[in-house]
Formats: sequence, C-alpha cells, structure tokens
Amino acid sequence: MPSPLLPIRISDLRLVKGDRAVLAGINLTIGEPGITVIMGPNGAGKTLLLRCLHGLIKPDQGQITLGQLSVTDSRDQQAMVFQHPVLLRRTALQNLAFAVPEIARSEPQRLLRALESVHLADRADQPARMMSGGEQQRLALARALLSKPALLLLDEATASLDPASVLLIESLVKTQSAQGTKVILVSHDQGQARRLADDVVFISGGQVAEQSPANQFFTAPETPVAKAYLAGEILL
Amino acid sequence: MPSPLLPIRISDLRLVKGDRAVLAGINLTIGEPGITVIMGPNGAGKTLLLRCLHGLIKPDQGQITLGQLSVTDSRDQQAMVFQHPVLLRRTALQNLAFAVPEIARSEPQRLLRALESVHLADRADQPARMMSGGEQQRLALARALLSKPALLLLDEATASLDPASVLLIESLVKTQSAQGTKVILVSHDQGQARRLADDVVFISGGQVAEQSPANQFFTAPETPVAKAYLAGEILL
Amino acid sequence: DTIIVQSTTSTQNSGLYDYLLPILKKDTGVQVNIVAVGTGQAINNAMRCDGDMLLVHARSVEETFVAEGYGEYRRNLMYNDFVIIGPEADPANVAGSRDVNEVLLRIVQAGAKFASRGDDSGTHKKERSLWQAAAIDPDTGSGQWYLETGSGMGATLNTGVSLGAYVMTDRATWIAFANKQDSTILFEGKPALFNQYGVIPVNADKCPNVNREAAETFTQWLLSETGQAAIGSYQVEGKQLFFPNANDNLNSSIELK
Amino acid sequence: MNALAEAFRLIITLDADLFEILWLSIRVSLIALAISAVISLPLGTWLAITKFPGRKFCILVLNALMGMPPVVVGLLVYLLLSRSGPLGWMGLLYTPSAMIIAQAVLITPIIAALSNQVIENLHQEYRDTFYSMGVTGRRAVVAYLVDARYALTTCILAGFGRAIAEVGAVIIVGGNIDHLTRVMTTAIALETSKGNLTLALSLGTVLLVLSLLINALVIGVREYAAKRQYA
Amino acid sequence: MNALAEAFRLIITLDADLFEILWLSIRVSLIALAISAVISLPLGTWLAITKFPGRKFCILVLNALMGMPPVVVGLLVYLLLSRSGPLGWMGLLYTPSAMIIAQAVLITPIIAALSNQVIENLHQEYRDTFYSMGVTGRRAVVAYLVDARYALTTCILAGFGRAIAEVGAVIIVGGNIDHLTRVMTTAIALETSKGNLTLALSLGTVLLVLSLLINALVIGVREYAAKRQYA
Ligand SMILES: Nc1ncnc2c1ncn2[C@@H]1O[C@H](COP(=O)(O)OP(=O)(O)OP(=O)(O)O)[C@@H](O)[C@H]1O
Ligand SMILES: Nc1ncnc2c1ncn2[C@@H]1O[C@H](COP(=O)(O)OP(=O)(O)OP(=O)(O)O)[C@@H](O)[C@H]1O
Ligand SMILES: [Mg+2]
Ligand SMILES: [Mg+2]
Ligand SMILES: O=S(=O)([O-])[O-]
Repeated sequence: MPSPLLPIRISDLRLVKGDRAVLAGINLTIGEPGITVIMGPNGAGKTLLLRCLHGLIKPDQGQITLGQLSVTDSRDQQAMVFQHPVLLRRTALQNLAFAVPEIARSEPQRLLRALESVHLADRADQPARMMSGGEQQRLALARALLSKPALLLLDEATASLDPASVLLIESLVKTQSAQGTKVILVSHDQGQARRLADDVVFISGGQVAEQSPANQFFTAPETPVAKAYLAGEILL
Repeated sequence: MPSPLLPIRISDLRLVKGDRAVLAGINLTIGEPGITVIMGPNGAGKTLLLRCLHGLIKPDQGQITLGQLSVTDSRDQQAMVFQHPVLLRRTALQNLAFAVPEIARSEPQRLLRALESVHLADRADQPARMMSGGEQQRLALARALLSKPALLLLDEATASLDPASVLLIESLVKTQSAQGTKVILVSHDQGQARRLADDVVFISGGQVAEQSPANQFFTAPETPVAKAYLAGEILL
Repeated sequence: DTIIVQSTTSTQNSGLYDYLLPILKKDTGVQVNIVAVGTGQAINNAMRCDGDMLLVHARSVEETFVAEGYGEYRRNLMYNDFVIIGPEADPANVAGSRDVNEVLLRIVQAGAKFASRGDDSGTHKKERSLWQAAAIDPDTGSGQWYLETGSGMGATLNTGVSLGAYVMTDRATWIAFANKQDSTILFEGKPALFNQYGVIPVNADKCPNVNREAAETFTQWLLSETGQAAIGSYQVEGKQLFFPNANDNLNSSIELK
Repeated sequence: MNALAEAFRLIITLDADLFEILWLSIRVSLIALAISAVISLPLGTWLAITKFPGRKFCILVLNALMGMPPVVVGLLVYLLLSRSGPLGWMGLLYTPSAMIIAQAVLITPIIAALSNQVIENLHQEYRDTFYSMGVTGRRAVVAYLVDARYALTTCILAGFGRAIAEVGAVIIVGGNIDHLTRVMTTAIALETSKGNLTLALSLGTVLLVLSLLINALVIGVREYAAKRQYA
Repeated sequence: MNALAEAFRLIITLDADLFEILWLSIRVSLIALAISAVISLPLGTWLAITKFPGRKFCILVLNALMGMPPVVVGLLVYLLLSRSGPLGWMGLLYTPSAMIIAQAVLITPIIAALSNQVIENLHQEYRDTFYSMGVTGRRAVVAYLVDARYALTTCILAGFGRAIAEVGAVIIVGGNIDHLTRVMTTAIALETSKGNLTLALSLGTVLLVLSLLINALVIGVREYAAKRQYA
C-alpha cells in the first residue's frame, strides 16, 4: 500500500525573509514511493522546504498538495524529525508516551519496543534532556516512527550519530519505507544518500537545481552545481 | 610556538550520574601539539570529557592539568564549540563582537574578516538564531577562532555542514593548529578524522579504550571495540 | 443572634466595643459584628441594607437617614467632646484663646499648619462649621498650611502629629491614640466642641433582611440603665471617654468637664 | 528595634487571638490562590499558545489589570455581594468567602499575565514539536503547565504575595470584623490608625515570617522535586 | 453602569483637580519604577547567574518579600522619614518623594524575584556558552538583561501595576493631602469612605484606562522592536 499522501506537488513556492528570497520559486513533484533525499549546500533552503511541507511555515506564495490533501489536512499523517530535536522535560519513556497517548494507554509495550529499536531500552527513565546528542536524536526518531506516518520528514536525522547508529537508523527508515511510508530525508552525508536514496532532489539558492533517480545523480549529475557540490567545491 | 597548555594530563577521571558511571576512570595524556580526534560510540562520554576539560563539569573524582595550569586557570586560553552551538539573540556580527569586545573595539575589521572566513560576510546583520543549522555552526566556529585560543575543543563541529563547508572548516582548523593551537576534536566522521587527526583517542563506555597515532588507528586498530566501531558494528 | 453594626471608627479605635460587647453578649445573647468605616461609607452601607444598625456622630445626616425611611428612629446614645491638639510648644499660642474662633484665627495668623480629616465625616463637618463660624476660608491654603488628609481620625492624627500640626479630634480617639509624640491637648471644654453620638436601627420595611429583633434588643440595651452605665464606666488611662445621655434629647446645654 | 522584639514575643507566645487572625489570613489567601490558579494558569497558557484575533489585546488587558487598585476590586465585589446587589441573597458580604472572592479577582490577572510570559518563552521552544505531534488545546495546555512547573512557582508565589499582603479589598468586603473577618493586614491597618505603630510593625513582621515560611515550603518542594528528577 | 458613564465624563472633561491627581500618580509610580528597576533588574539577574553560599536563601527572601504588606512598608518608611527618625532632617515625610521611596521599596523585591526567574531560564541556555567565552560579572548581567528584554517587560509591568495600584503605603507616608500628595488610589479610598461609591468606581476606571494606555505603550514598543529586529 503506497502512501496516501502521494503524489506531492509543490508549485512556485516562494518565501521572502527580509529582502532575500530564501525560497525562490520551488517547483517539484514527488510521485514515487520510497526514499527521496534532498541535498544542497548550507542555507540552500532544505529545512525551510521541509517546514513548508509540514505546515510549520506558510509560504508567501505557491501551492502544495499531498495526494488529495492540503498541508493542513495531511498533518496528522505526517511526522518530522527536526535538525535539532526538541525533547520535553521528561524521561525518555514519557517523551514517547506523550507523543502517542493512545498507544501509551492501549499497548504500552510498544513504547518499550520502540526504545529497544533505537537501543535506548536501558534509558527509559533517564530525563531526555540529559542524554547525549546522539541519544537524543535516536529518541526523536523513535518518537516519529511510533505514529506510523504516511509521510516521514527527516532533517539531518543522523548528523551526530556514530557509524553503527547511522546504519541502525537507516535500516529502520528502510523498513518503514518498505511498509508504505514515504520518506523525505535531508542529508549532507553522501554515503548515506547513496545507501538510501531512490531519487535525489538537489536544491541550491532556494530553487530546485536538479531532480534525478539516485544512481543517475551520483554517477552523472546533470547540473554543474550538483557536480561541484558532490566534489566538495560549492561555497556560497 | 607549541601550545602552553601541553601536556594535558587526565588521571582517573570519574563522573557518576544516577547509578551510572558515565566517566569510569579516564586516564589520558595528550603531549603532542597538532590535532587529536576523539572517537567513540554515542553515549561513550566524549562530550562529558570535553566539558570536564573545559571546566564546565566538576568531575566526582580525578585530576586534570594543562601544562602547568589547572582547568580553571587555563579557561581564558581555551575555546570550545558545542555540539549544539548557542548563539545570542543578536545579529551574526554582534555575536562575534560580544565574544571578543576588545577586538570589536580596536580592530572591528577583524570581525568582518572572521565572517568572511566562514563565508557569512553577507549575513553580518541577520539575527543569528534565524540562520540555517549549518550557518549557525559556522558562526560558532568563527566565534571560537577569533579569540586565538591555545586549546580549541570542537564537539562535532561539522556535523551539519555541507561537504564544501566541511573542507573549509577543516582547513581553518588546520591553519589554527599550525599556528600553535592544540585542537581536540570529537567526530563521528571517519573521513574527517583521517584527514585531520594526528592521533586518535577512542572512548567507549566512559573509558579510554585506545590511543594511537592516526595512521595506525585507521589501518590497524589495537582493540576489537575500535575495530568494530570503524566497521559500523558497535551497538551499545 | 447576630447583627452587623455600621459604625464610626472612633468608638472602635478607642476600644469601647471591646469593653461593651462581651457584657452585652452575657446580658442578651446577641452577637454584634462591628464594621467600622467612615461616616459616609457607614451610612451608604446601611442604605444598601448591609447592616442592621448605625452608630455614628453626624446628627444632621442621621436625621436625614431616618427621615428618608432608612432608619426606624434615632436616639441620642452618648456624647463626649472635640479637642484641639497640637505640639507642646504651641507655636500659634492657641492655649490661651477665649473661644474656638480665636484658636482658628491664631493658627492662621501664626502661619501654623492645620491637619483636617477632609473626608466629609461627622468630625470633618464639625470642623468645617467651626471655620465658617470664624469666617475663615481655609481652602485657599489647601496643600500649604491647611492639610486635608482625606483619611480617618487615626491616620489624620498620625499625619498631624508628625508634622507638628494642629488637629481637631474627638477626645476618645485622642486618649486612646498611642502615637502622640510631643503633641498634646491645647484647647478644650467649650460648648462649641460638643460631640453627640446617635444610634439608629435600620428600617426593616426598606431592608427585609435585617435582624430587626436583635437590632432592637441591642439598641434598647444601649439605651437602658445597664447599657448606659456600662458606657459610663469605660475608661482609658483612668479617664472616662464617653458620657451616656440617652435620656436627653435636647442636648443643648450639656455641661462639659 | 522594639518592633522586632515585640514580634518575637508575639510569635513565641502566639496567643489565641493572634493565631485566629493568622490562620484566617492563611486560609483566605491560600483558597483565593487555589481558585485563582485554576483559572489563571490555564488562561495564561492558552493565551500564550493559541492564535486568534484579539489575542494581543487580551494579553494587554491582563497586563493592565495587574494594576487594578485593590479598593476598586473591593468595591466591585462589595456591590455584587451587597444585600441590594445581584448576589446579595447569598449573604456572603462580611464573611471570609467575600474576602476570598475579592483576592481571587485581584490576583487572577497577575498570575495569568506572568504565567503567560513564562509559557510564551517555553512555547518558542516547543511550538514546532507540538505542532508536528498534533498536540493542541487542552493537552498542550496541560503539557506546558507541567513542563514549566518550576518557573510557574514564581508566578504563583507572586500571586500569593499579593493576596496575603492585600488590605484595600478585604477590608471593604470583609469589614475587618473582630473574630470573624479580621486578618493580619486589616489588623495592622487598625493598629496603625490607633497609633500603635510598634504593634502594627510587629504584626507585619509576624506576617512576613509566615510569608517566608510558606515560600520556603514551596521553594523547598520545588527544589526537592527538581533534584529528585534530575539526580 | 453609572460609574462607567461618570468615568467617561471625567475623562473627557478632565478638570484641573483630577489632572493634578492623575499626573502625580503617574509621576510617583514611574519614578519609583525607574529607581526600582535600576536596582532590582541587575539584582535579580545577578542572583540568577552567580553561585555563592546563601544565594538560594536570598532568592527565597525576595520571593517572600513579594508578600510584604504595603502598610508595613509604609510604616517602615514613615519611621525612617519621620522627624524623630534617622532621615527626619531631610523633611521628606508627606511629600511625593516619600511616596516614591515607599513604592520603590515595595516593588523592588517583586521585580527582582520575577526577573530572577526569567533570567534563570535564559541562564540554563546561555550558561555554558558564557562560561566558555569568559563572560562574567557586569558584562554577563548586562548581556542577560539585553537578551531577555522582551520577557522582562512583563516583570516591569507587574511592578508598575503594583506601584500604581498601591494605596496602603502611600497613604501612610504621603498622607493623602489634597493638592500635595493625593494620588488616584488615595482619592479612591477617600471617596469610598465618604460613601461616594460611584465616584470612587469611576476614578478607578480612569486609573485603569491610564494603566491600559501605559501598558499599551510599553507592549507596543516591545512588539515594534521585536518585529523590526526579526523582520
Ligand atoms: N527567519 C529567517 N529570517 C531570515 N533568514 C532566514 C530565516 N530562516 C531562514 N533563513 C535563511 O534562509 C536560508 C535557508 O535556510 P534553511 O534553514 O532552509 O537552510 P538549509 O538548506 O536547511 O541549510 P543547512 O544545511 O545549513 O541546514 C538560510 O540562508 C537562512 O539564513
Ligand atoms: N546529566 C546527566 N544525567 C544522566 N546521564 C547523563 C547526564 N549527562 C550525560 N549523561 C549520560 O552520559 C553518557 C555520556 O554522555 P556524552 O554526552 O558524553 O556522550 P557522547 O560520547 O558525547 O555521545 P554522542 O556521540 O551521542 O554525543 C550518555 O549516555 C548520557 O546519557
Ligand atoms: Mg537545515
Ligand atoms: Mg556528544
Ligand atoms: O468617626 S468618624 O465619623 O469621624 O469617621
């Protein structure tokens, strides 16, 4: 069962901050299930694009539809992990319970299993804000996955994870995607992008520079800007 | 001129949180100038170790000396970039000016040059907290470098940077190190570690598992735990 | 049986109620709750039926209150007198005055300060009538030498005493007042300074909620031999503060001590 | 000073009359605080996290109402509860209940405005996450109150301080009736008007000591809870 | 209600007497606020960020002092300024200066305790960074005050509200003397004791309108500045 929020259509998305167009007319259609990786230099607008998709920002101009739904109507079926996850001033387990109160009531064991899946089972009762950076990020991921969203937005979700945790999270994301969740993932990690991406969207200067299937993007990027980025050469 | 804070001697450093020894007796001597990279799984205690060195945490037990100095006395000569940098509610430029008020008074152009060096010159007047994740990290780095510290502690300072910015920062760090600053850098990025490290300290479970010169560590790690980590196999 | 009495402050501040009410309770079983406020507020509260009795000292207002049907009747209860207090040094030399007019005149001529209640209370009305009788308009000096405190007797005394000003006060409040500092009674004992207290049960026709029976019991007790004797026997520092006169309804020629 | 010695004497001998007055002060203020907190904390929180036209204006009004004179509150409650007022039939005037109502009215805007500010700060941090998790309405209000509980104690203590120190409103609606509605502040006012400044000051000192004890209790509980949680 | 109509009439006709009283209220409260803010904001901040033995106790005392009865403050200032008091020679009793002192004493603990809480929250965020940059003492205090300025306005407005609404202290040290020290709240108390409830209420309404205007001004400036900065 493919995600009900497909296709995702973004047309002429614009966002101006001060006198800069930080999103300068994004046109993008994501029709296929699987994992879409968004890449691009710092400040390209990746995070802002994800936030628009999730409904956290109202763009100044432009349209977004997800399947038949508007951003607002699809909110319940989306989950997002932020670049800097915010955890509540509670224990790890309480953080999960708060995110999915019905599950916490009906199947509390699922919360423990979710903690286990990110290898934090023995931290259930630790205050979440006292955890290490990587632990917090894993907890935030477990929280997002618990709601079994139709669309999962990940903003550099593995940025401060150790190599093993990265692989662990990647496999969780792949499993989730195989179960029908559409995943859109922002990453600067080319290795990760290669391992996960079904297709790649390359953003630069608030615009979509390129959208290609993954193997094509990494072997023969169409645009010079993407080519330079992959070689570590773009500087704003 | 080698850093006056060398050698750094850490003996039997212990820190207990709840009933867990999160630092379980760290013994470590860092005698050589250059760049020391600390690696280890999430939750190993890397951040806590850096915080002890910087004087942010008083350990429950153990000694730290830097050159002839105690942690407190060496504070002025240290700078640290945190895993999640905190910027003040001010513009980018004001953030730099606040960190080094004398320079801001006597040589204001140096602040602008520092912004340029991390490619943020055109963002001088943007409120720092409105910047993208990578931009904030670069600003925090510029801030730390401005004070020309004798010891620079970097906690996953390039975790959310794009490939070009990573290389840029690496070259800034190398330059700084060449000018005599001792750099201790925590990173999960093996590529980065290989590019930068003169030696590697591998931490696991709150203890030093291995300390080796870089090329030896990456080609023939002594301990099974380091070997497994590099292969992406350690899970806590 | 419980009633609420809207009362002037001087009777409370001087401790009279603390003395009378336990005796009353023993005699009649009536529990009296005193709400001591400014005269105007007391009358207003009583007009809104928030009291069963009124005990104040502003005769003309009291008579209007009864005439308009808010009170059943008014009876004289007791009297004492007003005195003029001021610093012992007596800069205006009022002590040797022949009458109140002269006191006020000397104060004005000496450029001394005078603290007035300025709150439309019974005491204040009395004071204003004295100025009028002396043909002086103090309002021209308001804020300079004529200080209208807009406060109760106690607060006005605190102010007056601290400023070394002259004040007209009822004798009971002054005797019981604890912050006299170097002020003292400088002028007293003239008929013009007479101070009559009255008692009025609130009219049950206007205020159906009043506890008419208990209010009547209290009123009659106050006016009875027992009550009057009790009032007369209350002393502070060996001095009698209130003089019962329930039987005198003319009170024109009371001898002042 | 004499007042301090006298205050000390009052506290150690603590006679029945003083105890009665003290106890009424505490009871009235704590009940008023409880009533007010139940209204003002959710209100302040809700205003911090809900967007609707006129929200800014509501917050402005709350802030301005922090400057509502106690005498005015007293008068309004008096007119409401007076025999000839709309709620006169309840017979609450000149009872402790009337004082509770007046104090609750007085401190509700204060706690609401202060907690609004505290929650607004936390909201900057939690907003996106709560939006993403679909946490809104009542659940969000409760979550904010729970997570900001330590900072909120200061707001609550500010409200308590205002309530226990209050005299203008309670004297109008309570009447300062001996053995019935006399509280510490009205007793202090009475002694002041009798010129018993030393006694007034020592009563004030006793009240401050009481205030200190209650604050110590609340802050102690907060510190204990915070420590236990993050041990 | 009559009081509202009367208030409206008072405002539009605004006679000289009312204007004098209003203006004195504003002047006294604003000056007291300014004096208090200069002391209490740095004090609250310093207590939030400096570790020393007894710090917790100081904060506790500040919190408890929020419950200091105005009458007691009034008495203390009265004793200080009275002719036989230590500062009697200055001749300040029953002048606006005395009222300013009393109000400043009264609201200083309030603003200090509230700002302490605000800064403590910000401190949790900034502490490590400031430590790392070696920002301490005066520089740290100033930086915290600047960065928390929006949240601090609420604390300041709470202090202003308490000052402008205050009657117990100013009536003791000011004396409510007509044309000299009569302010809105003491005028309201006077009209109440005269039984002129309608006039009292309408004066209260005028004061609230004033309070609303001042709050609107402050909050307006804050919003404008915030918007400009983060545009
Ligand atoms: N509120 C704001 N005001 C002004 N500029 C903003 C604001 N928010 C974002 N920006 C700017 O918009 C640009 C895009 O930001 P965004 O966070 O989307 O970048 P990004 O692609 O996610 O970068 P990174 O890889 O560093 O996370 C950045 O240059 C940022 O400075
Ligand atoms: N205040 C605290 N209370 C309880 N546990 C803590 C506290 N601070 C840190 N810890 C625990 O100590 C361990 C080490 O933390 P630290 O932040 O040093 O990890 P790290 O090596 O930096 O990991 P990462 O790579 O994820 O950043 C973690 O398991 C963390 O949960
Ligand atoms: Mg980003
Ligand atoms: Mg870390
Ligand atoms: O007691 S008075 O009537 O003078 O207030």
